[in-house]
This record gives sequence, structure tokens and C-alpha cells, in this order.
Amino acid sequence: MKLHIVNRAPDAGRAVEQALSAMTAEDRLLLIEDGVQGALPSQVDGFADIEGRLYALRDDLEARGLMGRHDERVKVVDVDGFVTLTEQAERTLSWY
Amino acid sequence: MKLHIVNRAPDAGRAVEQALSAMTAEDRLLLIEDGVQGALPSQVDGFADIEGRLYALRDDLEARGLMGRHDERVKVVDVDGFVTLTEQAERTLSWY
Amino acid sequence: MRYAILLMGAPYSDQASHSALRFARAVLARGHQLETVFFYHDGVYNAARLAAPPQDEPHLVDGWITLNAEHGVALQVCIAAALRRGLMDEREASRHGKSGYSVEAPFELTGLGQLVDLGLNCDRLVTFAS
Amino acid sequence: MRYAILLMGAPYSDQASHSALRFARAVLARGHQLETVFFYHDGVYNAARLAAPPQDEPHLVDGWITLNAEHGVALQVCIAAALRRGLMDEREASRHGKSGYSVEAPFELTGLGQLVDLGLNCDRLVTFAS
Amino acid sequence: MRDEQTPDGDLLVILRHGPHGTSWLREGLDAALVGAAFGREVALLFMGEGVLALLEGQGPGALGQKGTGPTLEMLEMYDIEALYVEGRAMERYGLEQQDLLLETRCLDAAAIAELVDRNALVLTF
Amino acid sequence: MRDEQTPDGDLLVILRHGPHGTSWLREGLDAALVGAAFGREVALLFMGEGVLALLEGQGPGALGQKGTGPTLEMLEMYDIEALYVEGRAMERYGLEQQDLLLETRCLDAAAIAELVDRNALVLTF
Repeated sequence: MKLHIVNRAPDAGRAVEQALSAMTAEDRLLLIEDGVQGALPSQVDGFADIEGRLYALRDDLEARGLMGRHDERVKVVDVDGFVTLTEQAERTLSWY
Repeated sequence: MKLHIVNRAPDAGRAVEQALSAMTAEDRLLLIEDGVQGALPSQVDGFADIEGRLYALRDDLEARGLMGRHDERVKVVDVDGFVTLTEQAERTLSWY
Repeated sequence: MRYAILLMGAPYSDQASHSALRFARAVLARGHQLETVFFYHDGVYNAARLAAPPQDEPHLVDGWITLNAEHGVALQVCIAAALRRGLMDEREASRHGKSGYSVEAPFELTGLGQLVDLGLNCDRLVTFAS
Repeated sequence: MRYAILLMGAPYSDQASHSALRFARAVLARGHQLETVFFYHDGVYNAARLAAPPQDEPHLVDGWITLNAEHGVALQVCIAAALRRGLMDEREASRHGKSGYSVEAPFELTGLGQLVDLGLNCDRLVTFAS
Repeated sequence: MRDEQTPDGDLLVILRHGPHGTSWLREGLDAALVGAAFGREVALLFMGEGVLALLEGQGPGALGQKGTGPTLEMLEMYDIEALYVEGRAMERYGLEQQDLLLETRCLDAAAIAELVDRNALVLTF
Repeated sequence: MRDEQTPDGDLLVILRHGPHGTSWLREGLDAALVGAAFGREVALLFMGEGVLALLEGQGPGALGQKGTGPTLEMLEMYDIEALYVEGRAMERYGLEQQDLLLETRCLDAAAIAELVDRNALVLTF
């Protein structure tokens, strides 16, 4: 199992599309930085294929005033949780 | 009349969409740098609303091997032509 | 006409600086006046005096210096954007108690107000950004 | 576990450097070893020794230096990417006939091969980029 | 009587980047504040991700940018009152005026083109 | 006999940026060449705008990057022969194998996911 890290908004180019292409059925995806925009209910449909394996970083949601506005299907983790995700994954890939 | 300059690929975010929103019916649009990808026949439909007012920079087409592959509805200018366009326009706006 | 250029891209990492230099030369070649190149955002990295690119690549810093020497183009660097990014001239370095400096003449540190002035007083302001 | 971080974003201009530093601290706090932070692409600007950000903003360079001092994290800067961008240590400056320098210990200039080694030999390599 | 051809404003700053991820928003706001401090008539247009800058409940963020809240408060101090948002972006993010920190006017594409046309200087960030 | 669980390659470099506009392509290729010079098994995947790096007829470009042509020739010198392109990007740009400088294999999303899975180290540029 691998962890894919996306720091770009769904709007801002092809990072999300490319990450999704490269994921196997076990892989997880973590949204950080501007990537957390993808956790908004209006954006989250793009991640329907990986339901249950989509995460977003709490700090970055909070800084942007998006905590509480995010879709409930997104699992929120703090920085410790981010480290845990990298422990559990054999490898990580970043899409930016 | 204003000149809008776009240096991003149609793919790479909202620069093209935003430039088109901000254009009046006389304004012109010049594609430079990675923006010249927009001159490809497969991409140029996005500029249908400004036919006749769409330009692309020759140097950047050539460097990318796109000269000759571009759609014939795009007017190709060299750097001198770029300066001329800025002379003719009252103002320029850049979208990146 | 009187032109000014606003440059907001890092050198080498992307094409904005090269596009700006190419455009600057074409403006001058057509007999216009190029008042100033204003460096803002990551554009301020163009003013780093130690750049040593591989010999087969264009040397941007030298390109800017030539524009200044041959055509009197002012090279103005936003001071706040520069300081944040670790660029300062000798005066700012001593003010911040640092030894060494990374920006020197003909690049000059200046305030952001200068950009607004340029935009409103020149005939054309053309922006290149990453 | 043994971690390494690859950082490819300019400081201040975007969040990548801050994310990397935040992640680095969390990795260490959980008892892992953080072998190296490798600076590539615009990430090399993190090694500019003169940075003087406003006092109310986090000082990235100091953050990296603290990681090195307290946890022995190596701070490796790709030499080719650095030279292109006007960053060099005293040795490289004298080799290129330049006075002054912009990178100093604990940052070290190193080759890109080091990145491949880190990626293959550490348990985890995590990339932060702009 | 004012000439119809005269631009209405001195400076329009277009903000197209959200807060915290990059310094574009902050450096764009700085340009607007400087323009206003120099006595210019300044308007702001938030496009694309830029509309997120106006969202209530933001924190300081990793770049230590103090949240945009305090910066936006400075807009009032500097008498920058002409604030516009792109309607299409508001829709895309599912936002309404009540989600925003400041009172804005929502513009469609035609109104954006007109606003851009009415200002002597337009800077995009 | 080889263990099925063992990754097939040491290093996969994914190139997602076109030539000339930024230094990402060049700095990604440098990483691939260094990996190969150190005796690693290296594969390249061109995704999105990255497929344009393989286009015939390129010039040196404003960044003076010598065209990608000469750099791509180095791939052969360093025995980097596993070259892949993203099918979706080829389609988007209306490109065929015959438009490209080098022989590549065209992959759909499932094949990309598998390729990524089979390499010990994946670097994205």
C-alpha cells in the first residue's frame, strides 16, 4: 500500500487526475496545503473512486476556514496522523 | 483595446478561463510560453469566442516543436509582433 | 513610448525571466524607452549576484546588467519581497547585523509604491510571472 | 524508521517548505530517525544564509539549522540546482572567482546521486514541492 | 460632468490565489494597500481560488501569514471598499455572501470584463 | 526464479511538465540520468504536459535548455530504455507514437498504477 500526497487544488491543473491514475485499489490519498480544497462537498465527487481512502490534513483545513465545511466522507488527520499514514504505507508519492 | 497575455497551458489551472472572462469584444489574447499549447487543434476550441483575436508567439511554438502543428485560426507573431501588439493595446494584463 | 516591466518569476526555474528579458530587448530595439524592470515575488531572485549557471545557458543576471549599462534601464527590486527571501544589499545587511550581501548595483532595493507609480505613469506596463 | 525528505519549493513563496519542516518535526517527535533533508529545484533557496523575514513570520532557515543541531539531520543541497540559482558556499565561490558566498554549514552542497541513494536506502522518502 | 471614457478607478488588483498555500494573495494585497496608501482609488476582484481568501474562520496558516482576516481588516483602514467576487468561483465552491468576511459584489463574466475595462491599471496576482 | 513481490525496477521518474516553460523536466531528467549513472535500473513515465517533451522538431528554447532532443539522446547512452507515455495525455494533445522522438509504450490508468507499484522508488517531477 502506498500513500499519495496531493497539495494542489482540484482546479489547479492535473495533479489530482494524475494521482488517481497512479493509485492501486489499496492506495490512500492525503490532501494537504491547497489540496484540502478537494475535501469540500462541491469538490469531493472527483474522489468517488477512492471512498474510504481519502484523507485531509487538519492544520491545512483549519488555516483555510474549511474545517467543518468539509465532506464527512473525508478522514481528517493531524500531522501525527500524517506520519502514521507514511509509516503504514510502503512508499509515498507526491503530486503537485 | 487591451492585450491579454496567457503563459499557462489550457490544462494548467484557470488562467485561460479567467482571461476570457475579463476580455471585452475588442480585446486580444496572446499565448506565450506553455500557453502556446492552446494553439494546438485539439485545444483551440476553447478560444472559439475570440476567433480572429487569438495570437501565439512564434519563438515559443518553435521551441516546443509546435510550429506547423498549430491551428490555422491562430495568428502567429514574433517578438517584434508582440511589442506591436502592446503598442496597439492601451493596456496589457497577464494571466499565469 | 515609455515601457515598464513587472517580473514575478524565479530565474532558471521557469521561463518568465527569459520572456521578460527577450521582450525588454525587443522593446528597446523598436526605439521605445524602457524605464524600469521591477522585480517582485520570486522575480527578486534575479538580483542574486552570485549566479553561476552552466556556460551553455543564458546568464540572466548579466542580461539585466547589460540592459542597465547600455540603455539606462532601472533595475528595481521590491525590498520587502527580497528581504523575506534572503536577498539584501550591503546597507540592509549591516542594518540586520548580517555579514555579506547578495544584491549590488545596478540592482536597487526599493518600495512597492514604485510599482504602482510605474503602472500609472508609464505608457505600458507588461507583466511576466510564473 | 529511517526517513528522508525531498524539498523542491521556494521558501516564503509557497507552503512546501513549511509543510516539510512541520512534517520533519512530527517525524522526530514520534521517535523516528530523520536522516536528511535534500533540497532540490527551488528548494535550494531554503539554504540562503541571509534570510531576514519579518519578525512575526516563521524563520525557515533557523528551523532547518535547529533540526540539524538537535537531531543531527543532514541538510544537503543539490550543487547543480544551487549554482544555477546563484547559491554557493565559500569553496565554490572561490572556484568561480566570486567574492562572498550564500550557503554555509550546516547546509552542505552535494550531488544529485545522493538523492537516489536516500530514496533507495531510507525506509521512507517524502517529497514536498511547489 | 465626467467624461464617459475616463476609467473609473486608478488600480484594480485581481487576486486569483487562495490564502496560505502561496504568497501570491499576500503580495497582491500588499500592492493594493500600497496603492491606497499613496492615495489611489483601489478596487479588488477575487477570482477562482481567490474567493477562498474571504472565507470566515481562517487561522494563521503555515506560512505564518496571520490569517487573511487581519489583513482584510486593513482594507477598511485604507478605505478600499470596492470589493468584487467572481460569481462562477463562488458557485464552484458552493459559497454564498454570508460565508464571507466582507461585503462584496458578485460579478458575472460580462461585469468582470467591464470592471477590468474601467480601471487605469490592472495588476493580476 | 524471481520473487513476484520484488519490484521490477529501482527507480521510476515521472515527468509531468513540458519542456522550456519550467525547469521541472530538465531537473527530473537529471535525476533519471544520475540514477542510471549509479547503475540503477531506471524507467521514465511521461504524463500530462510531459508527453510534449518527446515531440519531434523542438528548438533550444528560451531557457537555453538545448532542446530536449540532445538530452533524450543521453537516455540511450545511459541505457534508459523503459519509456512510457500516458495514453490519456497523448489523446488530449492529438498525438501518435509517430510524432515522438523515441519509441515508447502507451499506458492506460490501470497500467500506470501497476508500473508505479513495480518500482522501488518513484520520483515525480
